[in-house]
Amino acid sequence: MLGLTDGPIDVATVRNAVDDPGFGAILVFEGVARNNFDGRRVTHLSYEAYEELAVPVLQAIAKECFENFGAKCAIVHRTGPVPIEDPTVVIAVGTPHRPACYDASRYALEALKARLPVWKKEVYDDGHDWKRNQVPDE
Amino acid sequence: MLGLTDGPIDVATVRNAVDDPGFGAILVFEGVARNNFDGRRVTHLSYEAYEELAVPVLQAIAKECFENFGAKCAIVHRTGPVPIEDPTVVIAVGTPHRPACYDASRYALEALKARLPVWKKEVYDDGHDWKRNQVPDE
Amino acid sequence: MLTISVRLFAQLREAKGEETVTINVSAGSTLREVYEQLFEGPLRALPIAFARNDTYAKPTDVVEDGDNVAFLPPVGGG
Amino acid sequence: MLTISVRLFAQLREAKGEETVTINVSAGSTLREVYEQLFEGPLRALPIAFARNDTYAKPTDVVEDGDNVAFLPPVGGG
Repeated sequence: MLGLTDGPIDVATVRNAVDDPGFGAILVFEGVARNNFDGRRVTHLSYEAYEELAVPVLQAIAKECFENFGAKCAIVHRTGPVPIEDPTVVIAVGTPHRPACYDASRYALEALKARLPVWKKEVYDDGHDWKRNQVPDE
Repeated sequence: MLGLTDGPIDVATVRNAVDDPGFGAILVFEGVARNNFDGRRVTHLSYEAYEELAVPVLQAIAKECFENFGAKCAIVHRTGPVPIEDPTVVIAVGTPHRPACYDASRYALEALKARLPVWKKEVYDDGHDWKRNQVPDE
Repeated sequence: MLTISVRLFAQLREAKGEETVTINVSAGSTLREVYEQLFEGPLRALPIAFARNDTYAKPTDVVEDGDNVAFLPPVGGG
Repeated sequence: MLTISVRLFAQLREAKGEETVTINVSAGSTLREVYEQLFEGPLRALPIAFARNDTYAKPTDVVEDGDNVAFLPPVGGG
């Protein structure tokens, strides 16, 4: 399960996509719409995506997670308006042992933040900003 | 939510216990009963706990997660028999930003493995073992 | 002259008020040159990534008539 | 002599076939001494943690009449 959705993400469905009787560890990361940024009240977020490129990028990240960490990986990113406290992205990772699970989850998250062609609009009472991810190697 | 349960863990309930409109990251770790160990088929696991001491240990770990990482933390560990693919423990962590979320989740997991008075019986077709956790500083 | 379709996202889309614009460019134009034909000022200074016909492309790639081009401002997923 | 109650877990419980045993020990016995009174061989060599009246205690703590003592083998949670 690797894709975008313009409605609420069903976290359990993403998690269940990585079920495997040989896995001892499952890690589900949710990016969540936060109600503030730098002391400014955020009313909601809104995402837009280049879907034709985003899906291959998610597939590439999942493949890297398998090759580097032996992990099964499912990722769903939401598009359109996202209310505060709703998940914006869900990354589920399963592995036989826990250290690889944390490594793979973090890898997928950082890769997604650096590479996924998705744009985030943070909406305030009096305007909005397009938020650019800080990429570690910049 | 910090405690033990002798039935299936409801993962969503543990996750929702750390909801907060100021959180941008939620991480849910599930330890899962795996169907094999060192090539040996595992039929199921069974845990027993010293509940009177386990609950204070979980409370201490949650307090440390808050003090060290600003994280809200919910932990439920299962006791009794656990079928393969069922969660044995669920650790939910919420933080404003993602790096602290991973750090707090991993901290809680390693602290639990080192300190929680819970014992794991791995049951095979032809016997069982009481499994001792490997603690990093041993 | 070539006619190409340009897909825009986020602040680029807002600046033009359209998700897709159709423009005429000189034969031999690179993606970067097309971008600079459309945007100036602070938007021109953004580190843009490029796609051509739904595949990532280099700024120096030359466009062809009928191409579907996309300009990707810095991403913000997660 | 003192009478104390001892709670056992995992392989210690299995070895005795009981979750709780009641035993008599000499006045002045430490938790570690009580443990060695009950277990020998490979079980005696385990790195055991001790509790007294549902609180962690040191191996050198002295038991009192009526104490509820617990022996905790290496843990395996997670």
